[in-house]
Amino acid sequence: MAGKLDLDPLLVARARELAAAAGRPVVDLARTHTTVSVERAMLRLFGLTGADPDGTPWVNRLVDEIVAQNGLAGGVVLPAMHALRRYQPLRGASFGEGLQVLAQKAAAGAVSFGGPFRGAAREAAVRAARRAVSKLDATRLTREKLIRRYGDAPRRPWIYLIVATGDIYEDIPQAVAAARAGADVIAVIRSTGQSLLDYVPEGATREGFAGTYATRENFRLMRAALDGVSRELGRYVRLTNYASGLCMPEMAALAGLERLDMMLNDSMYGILFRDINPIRTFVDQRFSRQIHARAGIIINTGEDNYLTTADAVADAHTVTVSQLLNEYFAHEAGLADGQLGLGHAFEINPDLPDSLRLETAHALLARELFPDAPLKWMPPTKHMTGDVFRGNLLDGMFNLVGALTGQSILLVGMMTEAVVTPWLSDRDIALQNVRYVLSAAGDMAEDFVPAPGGFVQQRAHRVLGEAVELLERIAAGSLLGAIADGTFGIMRRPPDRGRGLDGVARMSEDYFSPFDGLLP
Amino acid sequence: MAGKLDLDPLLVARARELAAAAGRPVVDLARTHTTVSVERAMLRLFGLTGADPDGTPWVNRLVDEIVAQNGLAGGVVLPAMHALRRYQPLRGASFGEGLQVLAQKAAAGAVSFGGPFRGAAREAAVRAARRAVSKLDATRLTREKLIRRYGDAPRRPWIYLIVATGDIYEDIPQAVAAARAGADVIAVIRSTGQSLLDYVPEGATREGFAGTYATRENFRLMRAALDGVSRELGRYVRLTNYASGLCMPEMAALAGLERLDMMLNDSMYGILFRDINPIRTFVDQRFSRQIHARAGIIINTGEDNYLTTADAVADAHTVTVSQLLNEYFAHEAGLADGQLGLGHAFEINPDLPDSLRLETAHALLARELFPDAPLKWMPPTKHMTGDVFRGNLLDGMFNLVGALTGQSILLVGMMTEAVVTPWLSDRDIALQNVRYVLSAAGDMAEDFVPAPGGFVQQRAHRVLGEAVELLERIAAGSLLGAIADGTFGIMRRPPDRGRGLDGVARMSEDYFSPFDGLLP
Amino acid sequence: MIRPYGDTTGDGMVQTSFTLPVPAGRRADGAALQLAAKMGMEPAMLVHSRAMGDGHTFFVVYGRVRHAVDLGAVTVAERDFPLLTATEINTAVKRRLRRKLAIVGACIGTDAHTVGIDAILNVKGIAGEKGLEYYRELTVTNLGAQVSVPDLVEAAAGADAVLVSQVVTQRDAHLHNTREMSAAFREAMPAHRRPLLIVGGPRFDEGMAADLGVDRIFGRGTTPREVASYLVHRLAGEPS
Amino acid sequence: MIRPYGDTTGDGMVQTSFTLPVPAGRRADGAALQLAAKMGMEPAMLVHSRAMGDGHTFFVVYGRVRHAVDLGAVTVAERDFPLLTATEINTAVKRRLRRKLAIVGACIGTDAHTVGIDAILNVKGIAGEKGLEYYRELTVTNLGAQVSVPDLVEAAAGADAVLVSQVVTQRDAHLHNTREMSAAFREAMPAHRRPLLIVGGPRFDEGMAADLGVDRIFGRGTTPREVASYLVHRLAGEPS
Ligand code: B12
Ligand code: B12
Ligand SMILES: Cc1ncc(COP(=O)(O)O)c(C=O)c1O
Ligand SMILES: Cc1ncc(COP(=O)(O)O)c(C=O)c1O
Repeated sequence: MAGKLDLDPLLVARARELAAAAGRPVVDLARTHTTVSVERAMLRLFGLTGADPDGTPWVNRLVDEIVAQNGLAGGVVLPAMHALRRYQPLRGASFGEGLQVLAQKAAAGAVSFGGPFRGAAREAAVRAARRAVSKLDATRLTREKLIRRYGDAPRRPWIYLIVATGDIYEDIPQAVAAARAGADVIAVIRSTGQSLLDYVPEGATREGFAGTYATRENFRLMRAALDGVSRELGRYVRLTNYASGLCMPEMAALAGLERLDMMLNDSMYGILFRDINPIRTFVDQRFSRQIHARAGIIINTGEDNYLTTADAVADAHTVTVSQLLNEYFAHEAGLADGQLGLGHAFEINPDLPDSLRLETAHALLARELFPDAPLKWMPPTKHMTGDVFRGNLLDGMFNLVGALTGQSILLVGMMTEAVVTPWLSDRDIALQNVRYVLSAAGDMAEDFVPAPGGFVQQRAHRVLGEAVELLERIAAGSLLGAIADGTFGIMRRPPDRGRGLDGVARMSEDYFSPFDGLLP
Repeated sequence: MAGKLDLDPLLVARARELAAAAGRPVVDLARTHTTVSVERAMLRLFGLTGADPDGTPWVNRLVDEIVAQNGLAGGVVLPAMHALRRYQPLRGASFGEGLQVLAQKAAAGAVSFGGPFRGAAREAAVRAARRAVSKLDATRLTREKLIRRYGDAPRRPWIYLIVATGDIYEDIPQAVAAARAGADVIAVIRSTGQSLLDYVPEGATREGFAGTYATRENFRLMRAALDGVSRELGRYVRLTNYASGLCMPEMAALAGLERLDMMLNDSMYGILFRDINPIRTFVDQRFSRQIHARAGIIINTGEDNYLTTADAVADAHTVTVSQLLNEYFAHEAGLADGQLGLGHAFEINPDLPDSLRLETAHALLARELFPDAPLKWMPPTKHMTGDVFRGNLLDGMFNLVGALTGQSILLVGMMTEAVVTPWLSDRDIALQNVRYVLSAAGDMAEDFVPAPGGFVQQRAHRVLGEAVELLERIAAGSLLGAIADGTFGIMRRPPDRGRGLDGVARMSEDYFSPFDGLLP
Repeated sequence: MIRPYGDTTGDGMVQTSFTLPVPAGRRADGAALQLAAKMGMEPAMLVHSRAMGDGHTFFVVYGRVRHAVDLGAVTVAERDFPLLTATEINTAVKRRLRRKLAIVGACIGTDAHTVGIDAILNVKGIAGEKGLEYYRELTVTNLGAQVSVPDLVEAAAGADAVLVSQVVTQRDAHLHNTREMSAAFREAMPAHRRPLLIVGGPRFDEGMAADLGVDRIFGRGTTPREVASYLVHRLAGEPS
Repeated sequence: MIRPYGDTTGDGMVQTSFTLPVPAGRRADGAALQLAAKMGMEPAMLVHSRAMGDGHTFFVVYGRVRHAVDLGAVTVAERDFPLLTATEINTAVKRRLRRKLAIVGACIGTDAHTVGIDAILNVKGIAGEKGLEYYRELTVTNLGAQVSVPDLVEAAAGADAVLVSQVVTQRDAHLHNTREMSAAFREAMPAHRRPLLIVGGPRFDEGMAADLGVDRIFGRGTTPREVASYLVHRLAGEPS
């Protein structure tokens, strides 16, 4: 694959250096701050489950109480472990059940979380973290075993399909049907509002707009159903959800425990498209990625989204910049190249002359910049219209560019993109489209050889050049400043605004995370 | 363009030699035979128009009477000219009107066509033929002038659209709409039964199945409408019909007189798909092509049709063989390379792996074998189904292959191919498809470079190799024998069977054609 | 009773598209919604409208249709005869008829689409099944394309069954030709000597046999074995 | 009265596609034809049916629909106000209102699709037209996405007009949110102090304004100038 664009390796190296320079201050921020969701994620990893009768999860009740008493800066783990020793539950109860009893008592105002916290609490926390990490490891090993047992997706790109009925019990049969029809990855879309909830709902859910809630139980139900169909098909079908929004780290934890295989997890999506506070996001993001790294989960980044608000040609380089930043943050959090489902999309206005060549140039640039990453190639959405006949055609050209440029994960486009969340038949028509194009094109990438110095190479060089320039400006200033200025997706998001800032704290001197050293 | 396939020039030369060897006996046959339609075509060129009250054209009445009296072997021109001198019409009447009076009298049994035919008849014939040829020349010059005045199609491929309502007065507004929407060429489809009629109907017609009749008046009406829209659009819109069926030479004559710009005119289509006698066809074909040559009309050959009855992969080489034969016959009849709209089609079963690469190999083979011919690239029909969404996608891939391989005339595919003759909206959707793909792909042919020795080159070499082998067998035997054996389109058509054989005669010693030496 | 399914059971969602002979604009959109309402779509979402020239507009409409399908009332041209194997077919003809079955096939009128009838008749067959010529006990005469009705009636004298194909449907050509053909047979011979009349083609409604005066209609996707089984069923009775 | 147009005036031809929750087969095909008949298609040609899993079948049907459209009875949300230029708009506000018009915009509920409302409000605009911010005499506050109704009501105190966008329509989210919003305004302030309520989004039926309790609905393809002209029409009277 490499080399079709004749990219300058020095420029590529320079781009990576600049991305690191731009990202480093943000990593420092993340290393020195914690959030309510990071703390809740730890308790979830410790095994604390369930919710109060109003549906507020016990992790929220417990963290809220500790924060009310102690503030957030010291973290919740030591106070919780310290208190736990005093509120032991019944014999034979699990550690998680113990935590739940603690949370219940705390919620009733019956627990005081004062310190000092001695070595015993610290040791208990580290033991609990070790157990948590081995649960993540076990899940990862189960995945690897099942892939060996059932077999893996037969080819690249993996075929990635969405279900979005708003009811887990409609989603499940549709996901199973999609798998039977050839999907390698099922993404369960969650309700429009979930990312702004500062808690993870509990239990199986049958409501939501344009998707139902991401809950641990829904994860479990769907994964079990996909295990069933994987066995039937002799091919391990992957499951995806979102580690995004105000509960990003908790989502990652639940995904790691319930064997989700990929998670949408972008470093800036929540900031730009959900107006979540930038610092909250970067802190949450780092911990969520550490969990993904350990759990062997592939992340999917969200550069496609920029092209729905910004222009896919004029701002193509912002995609490249964001990919490089996502790569830097991911590596820093311990993710391997094979886990970097960096995103990009076929969003150029189809009325633009040469759009197909521009798309191939962009897609190939991503491919050659990140040769070992399982790139996620996303279909046209912005320029889809109610003309569904045209829609199916655009999706076909998208599939073709995916084949010509060796993409890894193909998010299947739907002809009804501009109309409704996908119908059963839309998915079937879309899959037929993918199957036809991939099979018909075969190894046509072999015949796709951009002319040296020609249109495609020139375009790729130009985008890379613009990306380096932009990175230079960002590194000279700051990433937070660039985000505030509307660099990405034309959304202006200053660091002191946005949702969830009140759930962030600078770590105090005595802050303690039992996962330090355990997670990458 | 040339050279992407690295074809062996010696093998290509050999293929042409073999095609000539296979075709030569058939040309000899054509040179030594005449048909009722060839004779009628001459009279039409002389200006004989109109029909009797039952709708039988006067050319038929006159030719039938002469043949009844004299037989066909001597031709009808001398007897007619001879008789004409005796049955002069009113002063001031045109030559054509004189012929019409003659025909009327002959039909009434009032004319004896006995000879001997003296020099005067011969001279009158040659003068009439000269006038005829200058009419063809004038029409050709008008076309050239109008193209200069209005401008030509802005790009290759020309966009070729069909109208087929079965009513000339519905066809006209649809054709005009299609032109406005971007069509460069309008083909008016004729009724299913017309090719088996041994006469050309008269006047404007509003009937027919899946098309209305090809008549001189319909030609005129449509050409006038297209001239109007050409002026409006500043782009000369071409008109196409069929020189095919039992009246092939007459159709060519009418096309030459009414300024049609292209004609479907294949050397074997009528034999294979209408069960017209092979000898009748080859004789008619030669004269029709001589007229096309002079009139500056581009012929469109029908190799696409073979792939609807035979397999597009297994029998791909029969397309190449037929193209070489069509080229030989065309050159022999005086057509220039720029008039050879050799046909081929995107008819590979889309379920076949690599179908797109196979299609590109085939399309590129035609392109490189006939670099100066305005190749006509035809859309999927056989594997189209009632799934119109899939249909629009297949048509898109067809358009793309057309762009990648530099085709010259693009017959626009319709998503409803398997359902109905095109609706207004089908044409609009199809044109949007073409416009999108051609514009989006731009100069992508530049990036399409079959790997040396790779799949595409290998496939093209193999098809050419098989074509040469088949030509060797045909040249060793005979073309008529090969046709009888079902070589083309799996249709077996022996030379002594099929319609229209009774209208063929071997020329007698005293056969005289006034067009000898005038037409190429 | 069932309803169309978009993405949830019972949601009743359908898609439709059509052209109206009105210039594009708000009035055209309103006209499209009126038509959708008459088709039973409510609410209807007009998701696409596009001018085609000055006088026509094309629309795509999505929406919930109020109709439900009564599965009990579905009229199906169910196969009312057993599907036999080639051996069973040959044996049945041989045992019960004691002579070969004579079959004449053609594409009539000006229709020249022979691929369909050839798929049924020629040895090559279709969909992995051999055509009727392959059956030892059937004698097949395939007259080919564009056969006129009088020629067909003449050629069919003495045949057990006549198989006619019609692919072109514009202006109901297939229906006209079929009616003309069945009338000609009724005219030419008494009912008891008339061969079994079978027509086929991709756009026939299989329920129209009586209306067209034929014994049976076969639609898209027909396979030779179905036809052979039907012939046995009608001409050689059921195997006991 | 006009009819759909396939390839001939009056032919009434339409295309439709849908899924039925029945296993593929002849019965499913019959069910599809029954539905097509209920939609008024006759004759209907079932041109495609395809199994999707064990329990569902997808169909494409073409055919003549018996309905005609009565153009006289078409209900059009015609623009009942004049379309003004930017200068006319500014002048009208200045002359007749003698103060700037205050406009508050938001995407309410959990809907985060701001591109549509931004196209109307931001200077950048859409389709070559500048957004409302560009108008000198309009003061625009764009609250952005996912604004709760109480927050909107608070922010809208004193505004002349509230512009709300709703793009997500699944389970009628847009209708619920709009009703909630208009109810909250009715609750919070007396009718004469209530700002003009305008909603927009690509899937609204523009005829539903009264039903949803708002003053006006703008659908797909709306341009800023239309909205500004409407505001002038309603808030600053017609120019004399
Ligand atoms: C191949 C083809 C041709 C070939 C035919 C070659 C040949 N020797 O048959 C050629 C290129 C010559 C041709 C020409 C024309 N064609 Co054509 N052609 C087609 C095409 C692409 C495929 C048809 C086919 O072969 N199907 C495959 C066979 C196996 O399927 P089938 O016919 O449905 O048969 C099955 C069943 O229906 C059934 N069956 C059929 N007959 C019978 C009979 C019996 C007794 C039984 C039991 C069963 C049975 O069993 C078969 C096996 O399952 C279709 C488009 C399409 N994709 O359908 C257009 C199509 C049929 N053609 C069409 C037209 C209009 C023409 C022309 C008339 C155009 C013109 N004016 O020039 C010409 C002239 C032909 C004429 N005089 O009839 C139209 C018909 C429109 C309509 N609905 O009226 C179509 C639909 C294309 C279009 N959308 O315009 N065509
Ligand atoms: C861009 C986009 C996004 C972007 C939004 C970025 C942003 N900041 O706005 C991103 C990527 C973030 C996104 C996310 C999601 N999206 Co989205 N998205 C789209 C997309 C591709 C284009 C929408 C758009 O920008 N159109 C362009 C604008 C200019 O058009 P418009 O909105 O119609 O606005 C015009 C008119 O309607 C009118 N108008 C609109 N509002 C107003 C208001 C007033 C007052 C007035 C006067 C006029 C007016 O004027 C505008 C200019 O003409 C559509 C698909 C499509 N092609 O339509 C899906 C789509 C809208 N999204 C959809 C969904 C489901 C989502 C998600 C909920 C998926 C999920 N569960 O994760 C998420 C979450 C978003 C959320 N919480 O709401 C669905 C909605 C399905 C439905 N009908 O219910 C769609 C249709 C895609 C699909 N088929 O699934 N999306
Ligand atoms: C990277 C990323 N994260 C998250 C989401 C989903 O949004 P939410 O977090 O609002 O559920 C998307 C939507 O496509 C996305 O691209
Ligand atoms: C080369 C050629 N000639 C003629 C025809 C038309 O047939 P007919 O002569 O029956 O009108 C076709 C049909 O596509 C064709 O391809």
